[in-house]
Amino acid sequence: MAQQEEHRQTDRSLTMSRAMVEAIAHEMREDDAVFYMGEDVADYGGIFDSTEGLLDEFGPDRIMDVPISETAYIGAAVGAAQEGMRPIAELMFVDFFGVGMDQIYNQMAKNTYMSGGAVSVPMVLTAAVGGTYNDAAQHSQTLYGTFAHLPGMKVVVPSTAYDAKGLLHTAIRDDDPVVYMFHKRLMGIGWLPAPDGPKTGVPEEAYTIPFGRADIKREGADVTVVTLGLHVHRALAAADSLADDGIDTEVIDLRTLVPLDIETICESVAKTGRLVVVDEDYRSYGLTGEIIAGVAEAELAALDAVERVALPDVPIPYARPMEDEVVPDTDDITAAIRRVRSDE
Amino acid sequence: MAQQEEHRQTDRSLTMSRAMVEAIAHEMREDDAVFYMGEDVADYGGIFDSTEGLLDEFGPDRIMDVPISETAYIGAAVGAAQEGMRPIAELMFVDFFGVGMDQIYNQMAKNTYMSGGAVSVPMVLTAAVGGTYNDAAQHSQTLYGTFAHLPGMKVVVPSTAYDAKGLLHTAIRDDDPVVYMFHKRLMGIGWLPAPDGPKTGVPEEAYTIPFGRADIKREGADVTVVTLGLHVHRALAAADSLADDGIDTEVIDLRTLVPLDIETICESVAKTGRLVVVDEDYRSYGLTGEIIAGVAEAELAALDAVERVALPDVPIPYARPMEDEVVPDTDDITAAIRRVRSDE
Amino acid sequence: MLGVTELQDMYETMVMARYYEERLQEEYLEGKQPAFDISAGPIPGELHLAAGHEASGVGVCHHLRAEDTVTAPHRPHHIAIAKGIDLKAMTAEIFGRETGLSGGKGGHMHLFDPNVNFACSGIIAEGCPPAVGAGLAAKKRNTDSVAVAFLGEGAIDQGAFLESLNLASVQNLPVVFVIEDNDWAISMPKERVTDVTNGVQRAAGFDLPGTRVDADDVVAISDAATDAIGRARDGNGPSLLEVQVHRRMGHFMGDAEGYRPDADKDAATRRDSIERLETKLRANDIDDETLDELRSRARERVDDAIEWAKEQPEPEPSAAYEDVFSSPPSEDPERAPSVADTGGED
Amino acid sequence: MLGVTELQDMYETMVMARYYEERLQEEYLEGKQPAFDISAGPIPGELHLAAGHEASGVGVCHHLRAEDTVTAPHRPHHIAIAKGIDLKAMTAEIFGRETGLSGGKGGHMHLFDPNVNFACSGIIAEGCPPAVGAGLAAKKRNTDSVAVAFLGEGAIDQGAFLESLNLASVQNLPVVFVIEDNDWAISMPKERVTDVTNGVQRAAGFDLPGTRVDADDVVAISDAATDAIGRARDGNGPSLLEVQVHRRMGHFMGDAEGYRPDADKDAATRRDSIERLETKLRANDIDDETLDELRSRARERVDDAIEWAKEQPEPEPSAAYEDVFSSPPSEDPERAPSVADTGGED
Ligand SMILES: Cc1ncc(C[n+]2csc(CCOP(=O)(O)OP(=O)(O)O)c2C)c(N)n1
Ligand SMILES: Cc1ncc(C[n+]2csc(CCOP(=O)(O)OP(=O)(O)O)c2C)c(N)n1
Ligand SMILES: [Mg+2]
Ligand SMILES: [Mg+2]
Repeated sequence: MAQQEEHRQTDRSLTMSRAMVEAIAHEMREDDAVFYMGEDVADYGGIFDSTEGLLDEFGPDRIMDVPISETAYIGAAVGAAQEGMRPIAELMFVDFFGVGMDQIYNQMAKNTYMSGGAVSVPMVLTAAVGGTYNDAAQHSQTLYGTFAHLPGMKVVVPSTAYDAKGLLHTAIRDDDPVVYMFHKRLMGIGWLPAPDGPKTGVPEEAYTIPFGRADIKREGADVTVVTLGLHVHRALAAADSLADDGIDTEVIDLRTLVPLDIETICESVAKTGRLVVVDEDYRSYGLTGEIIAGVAEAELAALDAVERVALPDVPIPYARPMEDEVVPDTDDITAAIRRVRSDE
Repeated sequence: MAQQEEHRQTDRSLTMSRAMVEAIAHEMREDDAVFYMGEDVADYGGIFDSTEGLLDEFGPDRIMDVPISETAYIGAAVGAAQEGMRPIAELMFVDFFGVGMDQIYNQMAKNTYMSGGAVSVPMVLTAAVGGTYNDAAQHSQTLYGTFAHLPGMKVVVPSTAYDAKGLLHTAIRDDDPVVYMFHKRLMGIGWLPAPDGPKTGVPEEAYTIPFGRADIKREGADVTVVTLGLHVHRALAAADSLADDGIDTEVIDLRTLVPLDIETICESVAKTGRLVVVDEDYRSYGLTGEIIAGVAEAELAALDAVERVALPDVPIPYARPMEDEVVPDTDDITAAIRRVRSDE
Repeated sequence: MLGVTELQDMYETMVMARYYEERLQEEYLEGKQPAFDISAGPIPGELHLAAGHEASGVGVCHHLRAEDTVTAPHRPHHIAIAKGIDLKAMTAEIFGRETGLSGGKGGHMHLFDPNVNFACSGIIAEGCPPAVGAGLAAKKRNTDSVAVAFLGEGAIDQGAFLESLNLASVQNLPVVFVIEDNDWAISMPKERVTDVTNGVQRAAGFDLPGTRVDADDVVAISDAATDAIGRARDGNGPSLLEVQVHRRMGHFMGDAEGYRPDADKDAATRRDSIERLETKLRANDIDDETLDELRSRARERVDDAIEWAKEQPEPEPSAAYEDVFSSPPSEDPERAPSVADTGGED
Repeated sequence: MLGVTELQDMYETMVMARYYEERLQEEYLEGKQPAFDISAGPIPGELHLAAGHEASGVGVCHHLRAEDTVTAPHRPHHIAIAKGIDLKAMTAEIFGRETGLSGGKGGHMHLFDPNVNFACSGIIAEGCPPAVGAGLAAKKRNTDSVAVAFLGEGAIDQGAFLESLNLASVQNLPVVFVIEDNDWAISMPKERVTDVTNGVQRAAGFDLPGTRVDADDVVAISDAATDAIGRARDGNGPSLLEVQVHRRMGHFMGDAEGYRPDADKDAATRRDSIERLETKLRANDIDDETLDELRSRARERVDDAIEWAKEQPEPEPSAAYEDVFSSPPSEDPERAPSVADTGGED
């Protein structure tokens, strides 16, 4: 809460990518053990501006370009982390997970447990996620559910510059492996214009945002919308448009999927009775199911209506009319909110 | 239905592995395009007896041992399938998915869609799944949710020899990529004794079981239990024990996760009002969430109580007391069934 | 040895491939004025153009038949064109239109033309294993088809490529791996990501013959490809071919190449395989008029394809739900639930 | 050159490693009588024993310090022992006991002893990248520690190994890759899965020095390891070492080895690195009494460890919920929901 106050008070606003770079730079200054590995992170500054400007300050040994060998360098991050370094390894697009998944899932995520806590793996795996710019089936996914399903990794998805910085400080300082998924459309990259929402006030000093605390981005009494990443902004737009019709929508930004703040969601549903879960990941066997099931377990009696708005179970198509069709937009959310209210 | 009748009438019973081998042999005799690739599938006959005896009949060109290069040989199966062959590629343990996931997910699953249907990928990826024999975190998972979440693959999980054979015939004949996950504990392998349930009557002739048809393994009026694989048998045992107490449990075996037969589940819940979902995969962001959410969407009013019984969100521990703790057993299911009835 | 007619064919295809990229660049960037917004303009998504790579696609694919399989990476157009892809349908696909090869579902990194057995995909080295699979299919069917996997020099450190070398080798499959070495993997020069001077040095460790063509010369590439493809066709197994090409444009459109020395950019432009071939053709007494004719024919095909593509309708939004499966699970309205017993013998 | 005291040390460790496997085999199989049921008996799960691999673990690890990192594959005991792992805690882990290295969570394929920087894991070649990471950490910290990744000859076709060779090479890291060639990958003889005669042939393609030791001879292995480890320690980069070992038992316990010719099994038993070293020791005037003493000390340690382990308590079932994270998400009872605004500038 206090942090959020501060954020309202600062008069400096940043794009999400600048906020992330600031967190990384701060942690690298404070701690020699922190370094960044990835493809095109040095001279290029990260395809999605994730390391822009860092090479100048920290040099190529700490802002390291690596071969296109995700298995090798992500696994190397695991090994370095186990030796007490604090690597940040970037997977350029989350869609590439399949070439490095064994290291991610069978080592990064499990070594702490398999060692009975004798070993820890303090690393961050960053990955760009999301569609909306016609990059088709191999470059547009979010895969939130895939990563959140597999135990051993904390999973973070910021939606604003303020959250992005605070959550990244927490992630780098965390002693466990953290998967930090940033949405390309939110970064504020020159060639990929961001909506207004993610550019927020950001304090210059370091601050952390605890994992497992959803953020109520908009309070409302009638309907609970649970979402994350880009869709926080689409949900807020839907909420705004419905306010004119007297529908008062609460928008909850999950911020972290593991740990999941199911309590905040349940409290909200206890109040509203109506739940809409909005996700850019595939519909089935993923995030929307988890949220609805979590609420059904804890608040079944309070739950009057439920809807999910998610990417249907199709790979992501290239052409605009089709991509627009499958990626949930504000109208889809608005319609779902109306539907859960339709029995009133 | 007719098939099931037949299965009741046959007087020959087989283990699940024999039933699978019979389906493979039949399809290989009928169609030259079918071949099997995997590690230790030739002389060894498959670590889990999945190809036992096939080398003798079909020789090493069709029962092919391959290097320990899952990416290369699973991707080769994709390429061969696109040329009209019908490969079956075996991933020895599903836990190894991470070394081949890019080929599985970005090619096998997506090429049909990305080509707008110009290309099809008629292959089967078989994989052994499941725990209960202390093989620890890297050799005991089911990962049902991981595979079912990603669109483009049909996902099959048999629980009996009868289903295993019929579903495998369907899988091999299907023009789409099918992930066929067989539970090690059900196979009837000499060194890994199976429970009685999976050994069923199996007709000698070929027969198919359509995908997307759950099977009600036990009819009941009071509680709906939805499950799959090994846990069908544990759920049936729980149902039997509760019958003495007058609790009449319906046990639904999903058989395929994609397509998912949500209708059969919803019809059952409309009758019972009480739902228990039992899964050997990790609890969060997976199968249990999907089933509960699917029912909540369609039958919220009918749903009086819901429980999930699944592997908690921990990697799978090695030592017996801990593995027994996390893998749901009959008592866990019994307790959950009682809990959903507790308000009566 | 190539006859002069073949050289003329190659010239025409190379000009076509080059002009194709130039025209796409124009269309792509025009739609992104004044500010570059990747989601604006007539061509959606990322665009990786292959200007400077022509000699590779043409020199190799010249020796292939329609039944031979080619897999290409994210920078595929020159290879697709050389393989004889349906140019109009490919262009419509790149423009995201309904009559595109994939009905607009795939886009420029996911071009599939089963008529000429061409496919490409966007993950580094991902096409190598399927090419091995195509080679396996050819061997199993006892045809003399071959498969060729193209990849960039940045892809030689990826498991999918390295494992494929071994699998093709141990199974003695008719596969040729072609490394297009343009010195760069996005912003990373090759010496930053590997210690070997050339990718072809990897071949011996997998018991494969390897050849490198150092000059961006379609005739030399064609000669080396004749050997490699011939070997594969004759049942003598896989090989690795590496060819020097040049990246005349940014990695993708919109790439300002801030990381790239001007001298390197200039050099890439100067070493022009098309001019080189032109000189050869002139030495073979091909006159200006003939060259002009070849060029205009090539350009005309490209202009026609682009014009045609731009007139094509966009797909219906609802088409997005089709083609997940070749045989979609049937929605059987009369379906009855299945009820079985389980357990023991019957 | 190794002094005779070192040879005696090595002998003792090799005897210990061999005897350890023999004793585990006994314990494991005894619990699985009369019918072999993998879930019965005092040792849970699969068990891959390394009898016949001793010269590799000992010859290499003899030159390592506690700070040096070792990653081992699914067949790890001989390496762990040679690296100086806590034998009792390792044994308790294998027996699935509370006082095991991982409190019973890991088991025989997942042994972690941070005191001697040892770890192993069950997926083929999976330990290679983390070893590269340990080398990277050493380089960044400017220590002279090295990292060694062990793998089987069946693992040389796996992307994780091949990519690691390149990454270690281009970063010039203090890493040694050790291939233990026992001719078999479960039931697959090496000529079935690769065309190269030996794994070490892969080295040149990654600009790495490679050495193969053809005889299962701990002295020769030790000499080769001295070079490789010394090179790494001196900042001269990674190398690849391949050593011939033998699989004296089945791939895992319960493997009837129906696929394996008797002659091959016999040969593996005859080529005994321990006897070979014994001969050397005798040639160095080590008498029977001393050898006996070394042997009994080794055996005693093993017997003690096994006896101790069997007395250890099993873990509580509830322990299964611990250690998913080093810093578990806190359950803060006073947590208030976070309420923020979003949007534009403030
Ligand atoms: C596995 C994977 N990692 C990273 C990328 C992102 N990426 C796309 S192209 C490229 C560089 C490829 O360089 P090269 O192979 O030399 O081909 P070029 O672009 O030079 O033609 C990278 C890193 C990817 N597509 N797949
Ligand atoms: C990626 C992967 N694929 C397959 C396996 C199954 N597997 C375990 S050990 C083994 C054979 C390993 O052979 P090798 O590397 O030679 O070691 P050895 O057992 O001979 O010591 C296989 C295939 C695995 N653990 N991981
Ligand atoms: Mg390149
Ligand atoms: Mg071996």
